[in-house]
Amino acid sequence: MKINLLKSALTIFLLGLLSSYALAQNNLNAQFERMMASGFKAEGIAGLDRIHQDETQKFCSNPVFANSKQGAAKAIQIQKINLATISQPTDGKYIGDWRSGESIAQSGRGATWTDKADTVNGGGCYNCHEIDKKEISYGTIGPSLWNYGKARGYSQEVLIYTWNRINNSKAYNACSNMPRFGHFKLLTQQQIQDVMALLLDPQSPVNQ
Amino acid sequence: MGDPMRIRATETNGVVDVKILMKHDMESGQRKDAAGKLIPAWFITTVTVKAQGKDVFEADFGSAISKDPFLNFKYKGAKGDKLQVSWVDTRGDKRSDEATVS
Amino acid sequence: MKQQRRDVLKYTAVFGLMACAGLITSAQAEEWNKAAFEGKSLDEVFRALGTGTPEKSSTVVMNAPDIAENGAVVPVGISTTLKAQQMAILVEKNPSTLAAQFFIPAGTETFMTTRIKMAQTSNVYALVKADGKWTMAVKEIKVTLGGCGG
Amino acid sequence: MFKNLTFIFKTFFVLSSLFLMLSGHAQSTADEIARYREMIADGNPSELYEAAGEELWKKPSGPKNATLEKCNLGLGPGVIQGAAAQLPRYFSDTNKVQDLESRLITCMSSLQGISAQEIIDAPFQQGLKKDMDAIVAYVVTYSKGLKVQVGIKHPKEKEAYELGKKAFFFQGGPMDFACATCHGATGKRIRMQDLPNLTTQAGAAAGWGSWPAYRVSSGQFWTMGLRLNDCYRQQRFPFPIYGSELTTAVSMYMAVNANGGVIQTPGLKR
Repeated sequence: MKINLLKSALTIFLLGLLSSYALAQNNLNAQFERMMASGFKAEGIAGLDRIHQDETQKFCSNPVFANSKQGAAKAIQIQKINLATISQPTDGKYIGDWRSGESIAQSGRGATWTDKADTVNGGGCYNCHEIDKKEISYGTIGPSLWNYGKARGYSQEVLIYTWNRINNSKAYNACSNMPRFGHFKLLTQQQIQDVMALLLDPQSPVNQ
Repeated sequence: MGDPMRIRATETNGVVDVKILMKHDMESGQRKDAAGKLIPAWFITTVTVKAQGKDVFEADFGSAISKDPFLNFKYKGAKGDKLQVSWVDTRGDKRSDEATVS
Repeated sequence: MKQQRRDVLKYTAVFGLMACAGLITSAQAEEWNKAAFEGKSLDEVFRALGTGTPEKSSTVVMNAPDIAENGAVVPVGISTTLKAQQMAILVEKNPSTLAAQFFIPAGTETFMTTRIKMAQTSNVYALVKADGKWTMAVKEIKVTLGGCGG
Repeated sequence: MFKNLTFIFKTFFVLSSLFLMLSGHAQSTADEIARYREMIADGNPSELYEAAGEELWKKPSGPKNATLEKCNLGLGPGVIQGAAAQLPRYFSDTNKVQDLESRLITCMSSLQGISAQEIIDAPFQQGLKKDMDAIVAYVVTYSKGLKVQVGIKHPKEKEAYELGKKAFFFQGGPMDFACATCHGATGKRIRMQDLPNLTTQAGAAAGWGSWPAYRVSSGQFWTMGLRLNDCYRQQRFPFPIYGSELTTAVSMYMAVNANGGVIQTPGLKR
């Protein structure tokens, strides 16, 4: 009897704690939304729509959940959504000009509020990746892409995988740090073909 | 007229180590503004340093000296020496500041 | 007094400003060498400075990094065991080759450091004039691209 | 047969020496960049801004023709020594958590009668923001060598920290970037620049503790306000409002993570 009483008291207490926690969380979320809404203004090409998150961005903004067991199931779903957005090259060509690919990889320009709507975007690849070893100024957020094709071969399978990965990296890793270059039209089809060439043309310096 | 300089001068074993920072844009004449127009050259051309009224150093600058120029040199001197650093730029602006060797 | 006045006049002619007596009073201050600073090649600057063709010498030491993280600020220093009266820094691939020159009176150490702008990776020359003869040290400084490039 | 063997040996020799050259090269690149940074560390042009800031602090100006000498940065009116080390913090007069810059806006408007909105709207490096740069340079110099000491005792301080943390991980824009994309892991870099992991004490101490700083690439003194602004620009976000609750909260998150770290401001950056 006594134990039962204690049990229910404890249950009520825990529920109370939980609900006040949930309340606090809700409150924090509401506060956060208010803060974000009042914290930014549109400037140049960078409109306020940029802080309206899609499902992928929402999911990846909560790394604690994303890395949980429940999160793992959701991540697979997110990857499926992203895979479905990818289209293969309309002209059937995967490989363009590696020289032009190198300059796209070098450029980190585009899409900021100091850029114009007609600024030609770069891929910014060297910001995060080692690519041609001749460029000593490279980042390490992403893996080295030196000898990319030489190491993996030049099969159709590798071509399609790489094409997909550049177009929408989130199709393979829900919270990959890599931008979705095709999905958000950051690079044109031609530009992606050229970057593909940098990685997968046997003549490219990357594969020497 | 220009903004004040920062002059640090310390003596050890009869040698005074002088470090000078000057506030100046040092426009090379090669840069373009947001509208794509060339920004005209505007830079310090001559820096002279006197210790106790006597010339101890002169630097002549071209357009390739960095913004907010820095100079470091050493001369044979003593604590308490009065330093006078003066610069003049391509527009005829000038600035003169003093410091005491510590 | 007369001498001083003449000098003031001379500088007025060059810069159109040195009215402030006391700023540059003695005859020791050198005229800013316009021809040298406008030189577009090593040869043009050598000619304007009257250096002849300077020989490389291990007695001239250039203190500079092999790689600059940013071309806007590249520290360059020159020191030498020679009794130098004059020093100069030249950047081969800059739009104007001569970056700076320095006049070293007796009693001043033959040592200096400044910071220069470099448009791209280039050979940098440290020239020293001692006993009327010019010698030099040469070093390639690499300029890298930093930041996000945006 | 022998010829073949010699060939193999030669190839092996060439390849291994090539490998040695390459790895040696990578090592010397890092060393040389370190040497470059060491060389420019001597003579930080921030000092030029400090001098100008001291003048602005002590000179009567604004519609009220007053100085900033009574400005309370949290340690009492006029106390600059160590003040920046304990910011952001809660201020009862404004009932807000404020960082150095938003607090200075309060001082400039209440003491000197300068319009807060005018400071907020001024373009970076110009007009009232230029004054702000100099004043910030002056104030942070008085915390150099001290330890970051930012509390979350007040509920509003705790809340600002939690909100800042959420903002730090918030992804958006056409590149899906969050602060955490570049500053959420240890040992990474963009191009040649090492990225501090701001989620750890060591990383936050290195990052938070070395801004504001003189930036040699632009030849400008950058306050934390401009540092955050340019981060958001590179994140391809819209423009964060100067002195807003948002930028204060992000600062609070970094500062609390940095607690105990030694302050090296004003810093000198690439």
